[in-house]
Amino acid sequence: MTNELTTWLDTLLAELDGIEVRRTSRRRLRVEVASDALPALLELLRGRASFVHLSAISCVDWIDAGQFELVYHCWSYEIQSLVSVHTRIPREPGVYISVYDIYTPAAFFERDIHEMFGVWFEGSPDLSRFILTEWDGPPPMRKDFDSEAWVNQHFGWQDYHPDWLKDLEARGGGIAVPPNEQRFSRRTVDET
Amino acid sequence: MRPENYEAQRQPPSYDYELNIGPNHPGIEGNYAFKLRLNGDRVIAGRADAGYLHRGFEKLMEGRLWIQNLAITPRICVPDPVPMEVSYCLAVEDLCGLVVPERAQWLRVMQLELSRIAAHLFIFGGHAATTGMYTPMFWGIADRDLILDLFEEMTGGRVYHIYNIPGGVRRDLPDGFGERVTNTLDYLESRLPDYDNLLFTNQVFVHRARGCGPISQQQALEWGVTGPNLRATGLKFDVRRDDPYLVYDQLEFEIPTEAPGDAWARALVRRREIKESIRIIRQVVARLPTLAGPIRCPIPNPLAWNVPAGSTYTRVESSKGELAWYVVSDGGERPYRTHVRGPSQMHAVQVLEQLAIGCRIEDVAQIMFSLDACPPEVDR
Amino acid sequence: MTHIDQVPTPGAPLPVEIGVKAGAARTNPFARVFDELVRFAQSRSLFMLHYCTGCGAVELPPAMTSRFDMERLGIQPMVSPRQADILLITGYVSVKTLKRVILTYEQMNSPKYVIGICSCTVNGGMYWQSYATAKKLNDYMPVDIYIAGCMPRPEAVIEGLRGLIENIRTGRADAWKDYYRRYDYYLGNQQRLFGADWQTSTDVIAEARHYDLFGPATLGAHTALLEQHQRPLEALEMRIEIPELMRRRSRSDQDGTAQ
Amino acid sequence: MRDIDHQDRGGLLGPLKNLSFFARQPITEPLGPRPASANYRGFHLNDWDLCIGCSTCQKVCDNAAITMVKVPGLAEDPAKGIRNLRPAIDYGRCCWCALCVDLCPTGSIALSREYVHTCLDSELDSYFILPDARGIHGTPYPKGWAKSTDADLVALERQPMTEQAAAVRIENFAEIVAGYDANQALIEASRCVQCGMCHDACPTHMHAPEYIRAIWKGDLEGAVREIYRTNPFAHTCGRVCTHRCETACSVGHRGAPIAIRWLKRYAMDAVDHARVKQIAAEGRADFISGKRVAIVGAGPAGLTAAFDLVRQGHDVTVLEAQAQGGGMVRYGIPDYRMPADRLDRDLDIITSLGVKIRYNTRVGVDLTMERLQAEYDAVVLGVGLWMGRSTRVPGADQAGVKRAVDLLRAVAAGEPIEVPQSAVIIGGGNVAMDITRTLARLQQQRYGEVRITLTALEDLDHFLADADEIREAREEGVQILDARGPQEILMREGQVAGLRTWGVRSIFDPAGRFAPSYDPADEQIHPGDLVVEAIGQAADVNLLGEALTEALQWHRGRLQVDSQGRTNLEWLWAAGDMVRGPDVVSAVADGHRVADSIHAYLSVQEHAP
Amino acid sequence: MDWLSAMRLDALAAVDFHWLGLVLELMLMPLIAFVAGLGLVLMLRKIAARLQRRVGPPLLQPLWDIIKLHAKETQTSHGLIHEIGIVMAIGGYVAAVTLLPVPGMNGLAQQGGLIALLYMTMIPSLGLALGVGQCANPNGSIGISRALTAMLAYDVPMVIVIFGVAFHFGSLNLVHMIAAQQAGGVATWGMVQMPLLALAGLFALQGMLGKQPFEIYVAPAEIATGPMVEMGGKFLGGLFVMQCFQLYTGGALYVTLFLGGGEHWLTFLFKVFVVTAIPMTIAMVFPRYRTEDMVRLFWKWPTMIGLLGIAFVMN
Repeated sequence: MTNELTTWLDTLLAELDGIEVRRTSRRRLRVEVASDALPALLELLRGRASFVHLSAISCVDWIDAGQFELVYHCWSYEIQSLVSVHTRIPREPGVYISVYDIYTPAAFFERDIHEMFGVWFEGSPDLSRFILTEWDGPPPMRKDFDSEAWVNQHFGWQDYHPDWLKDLEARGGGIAVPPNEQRFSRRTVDET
Repeated sequence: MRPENYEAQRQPPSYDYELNIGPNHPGIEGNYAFKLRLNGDRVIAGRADAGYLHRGFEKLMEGRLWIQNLAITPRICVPDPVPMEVSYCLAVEDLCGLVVPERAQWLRVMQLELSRIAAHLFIFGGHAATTGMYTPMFWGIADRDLILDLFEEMTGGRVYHIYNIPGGVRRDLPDGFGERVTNTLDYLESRLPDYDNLLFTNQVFVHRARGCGPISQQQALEWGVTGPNLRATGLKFDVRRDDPYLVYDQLEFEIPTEAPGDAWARALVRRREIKESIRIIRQVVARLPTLAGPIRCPIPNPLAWNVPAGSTYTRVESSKGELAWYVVSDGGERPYRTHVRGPSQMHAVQVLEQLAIGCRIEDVAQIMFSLDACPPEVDR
Repeated sequence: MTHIDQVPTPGAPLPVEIGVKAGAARTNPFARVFDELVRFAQSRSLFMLHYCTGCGAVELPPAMTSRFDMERLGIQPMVSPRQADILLITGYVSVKTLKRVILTYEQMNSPKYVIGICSCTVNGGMYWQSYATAKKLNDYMPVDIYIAGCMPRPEAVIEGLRGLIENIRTGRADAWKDYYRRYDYYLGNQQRLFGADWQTSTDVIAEARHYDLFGPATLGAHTALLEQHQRPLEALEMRIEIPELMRRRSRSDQDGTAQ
Repeated sequence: MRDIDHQDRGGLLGPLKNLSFFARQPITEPLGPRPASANYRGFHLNDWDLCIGCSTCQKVCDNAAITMVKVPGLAEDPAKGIRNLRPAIDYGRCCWCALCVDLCPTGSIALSREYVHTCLDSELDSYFILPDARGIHGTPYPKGWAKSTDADLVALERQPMTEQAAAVRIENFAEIVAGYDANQALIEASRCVQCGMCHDACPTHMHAPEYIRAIWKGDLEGAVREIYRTNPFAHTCGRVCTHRCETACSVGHRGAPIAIRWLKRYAMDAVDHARVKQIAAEGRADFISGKRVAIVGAGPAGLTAAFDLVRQGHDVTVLEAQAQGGGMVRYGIPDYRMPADRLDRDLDIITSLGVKIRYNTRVGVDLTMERLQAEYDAVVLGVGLWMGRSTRVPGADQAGVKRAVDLLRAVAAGEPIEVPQSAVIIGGGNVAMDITRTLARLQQQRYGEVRITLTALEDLDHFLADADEIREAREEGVQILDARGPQEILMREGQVAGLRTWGVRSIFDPAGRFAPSYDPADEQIHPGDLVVEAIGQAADVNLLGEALTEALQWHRGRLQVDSQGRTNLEWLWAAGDMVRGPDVVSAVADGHRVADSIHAYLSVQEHAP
Repeated sequence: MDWLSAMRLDALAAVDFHWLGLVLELMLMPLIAFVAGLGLVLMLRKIAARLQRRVGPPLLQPLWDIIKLHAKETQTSHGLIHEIGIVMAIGGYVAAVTLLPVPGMNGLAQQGGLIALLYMTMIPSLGLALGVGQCANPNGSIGISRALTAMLAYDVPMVIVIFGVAFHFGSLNLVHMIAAQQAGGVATWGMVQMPLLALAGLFALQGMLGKQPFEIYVAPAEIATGPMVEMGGKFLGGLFVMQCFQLYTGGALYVTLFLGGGEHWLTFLFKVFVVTAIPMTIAMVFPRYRTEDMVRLFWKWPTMIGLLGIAFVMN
């Protein structure tokens, strides 16, 4: 059944430009497609290949390339296969077409991506604030938003000074390496 | 900036009015809000309002090492944390090409199914409580606690186990654990008739639940409904069987379905899933002694672990539905991007909004609980 | 949140002044016995607000239900802030939640107690890098007791509550007075996070005057800012876009009937 | 459990069956905490005796909850890799994931089964704890989650190094170890937990964590850059360093330490030589100071000082008595450990920066110290230890008794030597091993068999030589006899015929002085055509001349210098083995120290009116 | 008999005594009702605890709750009507309990009668409606509208039951009813004489006490405990006191109508506790109906049973 799918997708190549299909495992198919051909492809997937379930839309901010990658994960209950359709759109101005008229669940994901990445989806039913209703900073999931800097600007930290520490300080000891100096939980400067 | 304040409100005269359910409301599952426009008792429109539990997980994970993220993943869905852990580990294993030892896979299955039972017991109680019956909640949570005891022994933590690690699990079972699991399962099975008496054959409860928040199969597919809610509409689909992971293809279990897709059908599906999970765990307990060997494949030092560049989409079946991680690596020591797709992102928002329309105010809470919507999955 | 520059940085917490009128010992022996009785009743009857602010809330149902039965200690959940005595902050509070928490706290009737559970309420916990969560709970409201853990087990929660009960009985749990006496400090921190025009529906200053809880630090630069931005209470704006929802509904109905 | 159909209406009597619960006991647990499970992740415990303050827990903590606190009074020993730092944990951050436990190199951190801690707002300091073995409240609780082999995330196994087999390597002088390939190096580098114990232990404080990290990231040039921050003898130290870093390595407390030396070797070999030259030249001063420095001896110490001084813009001339540079590295270490071409690369890099080396120039013979003093602004003595010590047992002055250094130098210089059919070596240090194995190779090449006996005063557990050396020597067919004290060189027909030894009772007297006592009953004869003494070396200070020798201060036969390597004469410094004893990396460190001191001196001179 | 007639001679003294007794009754009966009510609340919570397999609250828990609530140092009032509403709520029940004949104290009951009592039991709901309306909390408003709907629903069977009972005894005076029932032992109890009416009365009692399946107006999961949502401090304390009286009133009324009242305090309280235990237990094993279901149910089964009962009674 899955072989049929690939051959069927191969025939799609004739119809749509810029499609690249790669099977990554038995039930996973990766499709790269130009951004203008994506709605048509999804229409075909849903309408003619029984991919009725839009599992998710993921957005990746490739800041160095100046692009957003949108990934549409579609599942077919009949073929039992997941097609991940990858497409890239320019980071500026970050506008794309909604697929809400093809997949209803897209409304949530598009709203979420709009909120977190600032991508505008033309034709999405509702792109109003949802999770970050009381946030007026930049879209936080963008790579150029520095969460930690924001936190340090807005919050203070506990200033512990327990007795044992006072005692150690009296004896010439005390804090030697604060946690921020050596940690692996943030991209360090040398990597960027 | 001014938050809601009913005290000062003077609504214009109208038969319609608006009502906030949540975030501080016992009829809402977790810290979540659902705004209703009502005419009398009837809901004209409902609007989900999330973000009270937003922590920016996906952002946080981009800043932490692959292994450091283990501690954070289970927090995404509190009542059923294990599928989060496992699916994240599956994603990392997929990217790295790690082969998980078989024993670890079976241990994971045991943990997943125990967690499923715990989550279902939890939601039973919640569902019953929304209809005004608190006894099942007290029972369910107390019985769930026995599973947490097992977790505590197995993983060292009651709720957040952090038991999985890419490549396997972190601890082998303590001695005699299989026997204790069997004892607990026996006890739970002996309790199920009590639940039937109290809840599932309770005429008033059946009356309340039947016909409440119905979803047709067509609608379910349209709205992206998954998990027990989808099975309650008659579609026999389970990621465990149809997109198998771990060793689910070696296990025998039924996939319970009900056709009508209402709250009652959803409750019944969960009820039977408990039974199936018990069956699966019994198979695992029987199988584990025959599986010697390591519980983790060798993995690099966590402080120096680059995951090969690529992306993967791993799905598991959580107690609430289809749970998936989209993980992208740029070849670095931290994920470039993680995206979690929780089943509740559909259930608690679109589906709930749709089902609320036209229902009675009495049923809103029941619909939400019967969908087993988990707000932290929405907020992340 | 854009107005941080306008908000003066709150100063260091002032020491709570001792010997304030309301807390002074009464000389009448009957009154003393009465006070003892009241304190005892207060310690033995605690209504806990049913508000799950964070993930620690998942250990509360076990603590409340049959296995660990909080009701043994006279603690039971209550659904409305008006009825509640205890505000349990179960873990992280997102900024959005924190606003509701503060509103809730101000709506509760004194004496009221705040319990900070989990790491997140103390120093940010594991979400310390997150832009979305508040880090130190005691910046925004006085906290009576903390329970360590991530998350604390039900037994630990119950131990913490027993500690609180003991503190109430001995008259040590009066952090709520601090909110009135140092309102300026707490308001300042709130303004720093929510913006200079932050205000709540409760007139804390008037309450402080009315209940004789006015302290030297009740008023300050931040309350001045509050008055400056004071505007009349306005009706809630909910913005439920019914046409859109109805459109979606009708669409799905069509699909349903088409089948 | 019977099935329930969706159409079942249920009943009203079923629920009433639960009235039977009136007769059943509650399941409520008694008030008070239950004991937690054996694996429980409760509050932290830290065994301070095991903890070495490596701060790995701090690095793996995802919540930045761990602060390293200096605790005065605790043991601190960089050479053993122990710091007096201990982790303090912020329970306002901790999430009890126990990654700190799993990655702790020593296994000192564990989590207890204690889980109750509450406090008032005013006592919030109690959330910041310094865990020790007693737990957070001082009440004893058993360990919960602790180090286990299942969960251990520290990679304890070292990447195996490919070596020539004993039968093969005995036939040649090619380097024994093959070096890591890229994959091995990557894996080995990934084991590092970046604690920096190696940095502290290294005499020259090499930035090992940084270059290991760079190797792991595939940034080999970055690794070379990090190496050249502190060590111009990179090829040399990548091969024959005494790797004190590995002794201190925190991973080595329970497993095999990171192969820091081999990683350095890998990085140096993997980067193109021309590129290394460019990297080494980075940061070189773009001006000429006009100061001249003379360095006597082109060994590691002298050339390191030369390297530093040249980079700082000074004019440096090195005077070397031998035909080639490298000092003891070239003439003391056999090729199978330190191939000459790699040493040539090191020298090439140093000379490429502008260091002038005048070979075959023996100070004291070809020119005098006084002249150097007159011509240069500063002079460094780095003449090394070239005079082998003698056991002074009867017969030790015979022609058939040789000093190891002399033999090694002769072999390295390519001078023909007479290969004995059988030989006895006295000494248990690395030099003894070198000469032993060199002779073994020569014997194998000449006679096809190895007949060498090595005797040493120390027992095997206290040998000064590396364990690897002993093992490899044995594999190559050398007989190693420990705890033997040489008594007499046996002669037959005017030729050396062997060595007579007694068993050693003890080496030091109760006061700790060197005073070996022997057991005459335990006498052995070791036949051999050649006896080689390898019991230590001394510096040849004849070059100084009498006047200078008089002017200088001496301490127990060694030239006395201050902490900067400066003698009591302001223009004269001394560095290297003659000051520190034989060790390449110490010599390098010494070279840096001296260079710094000289640079400071010259700068002051310049600014003086 | 002699001394009785002798006492009648001194009419003035008798009147004085009678008045004093009434005043004493007026003060004592609410107190007793309150104490018994505390016990009933405790029983309610203990029954819940037992069925939920846990220990439950300590003995004096209801008292501590009430003291604590009244000792709140800040109180949020929503205006005069709000306060009056609470006073009405408690006052209605206080008045009602004084009209209930209890062993040894039936002077006021003699004067009042069943209709007055029923009237008094309506007042709390109306008072609450007033007070809650003032709070302007939609949850409270929904709750109180539900409470009034519920009252409409359960009042139909209740009125039928009361009508039937009154018809049976031929009197609206509760003292007479008790006397009639106690005349022939258990056989003359209302429950035995009019089993159908007693059954319908049990339904009505369940509704009147607002217990599941008829708990629509509290409904925490739907409307956040409805009328109580804005009540805190002494207002909630007032409601807690009201609950004590409510439980006692419901139980005592049922005991009076169907279980022959109390021969003496021991049996009386025993009967009250047993009777109130029934709705409390049922409440723990059933969920709540929707409003319309509840109305439908009340107007159907208890009403029909009641009517049937009346038919039997009238025969």
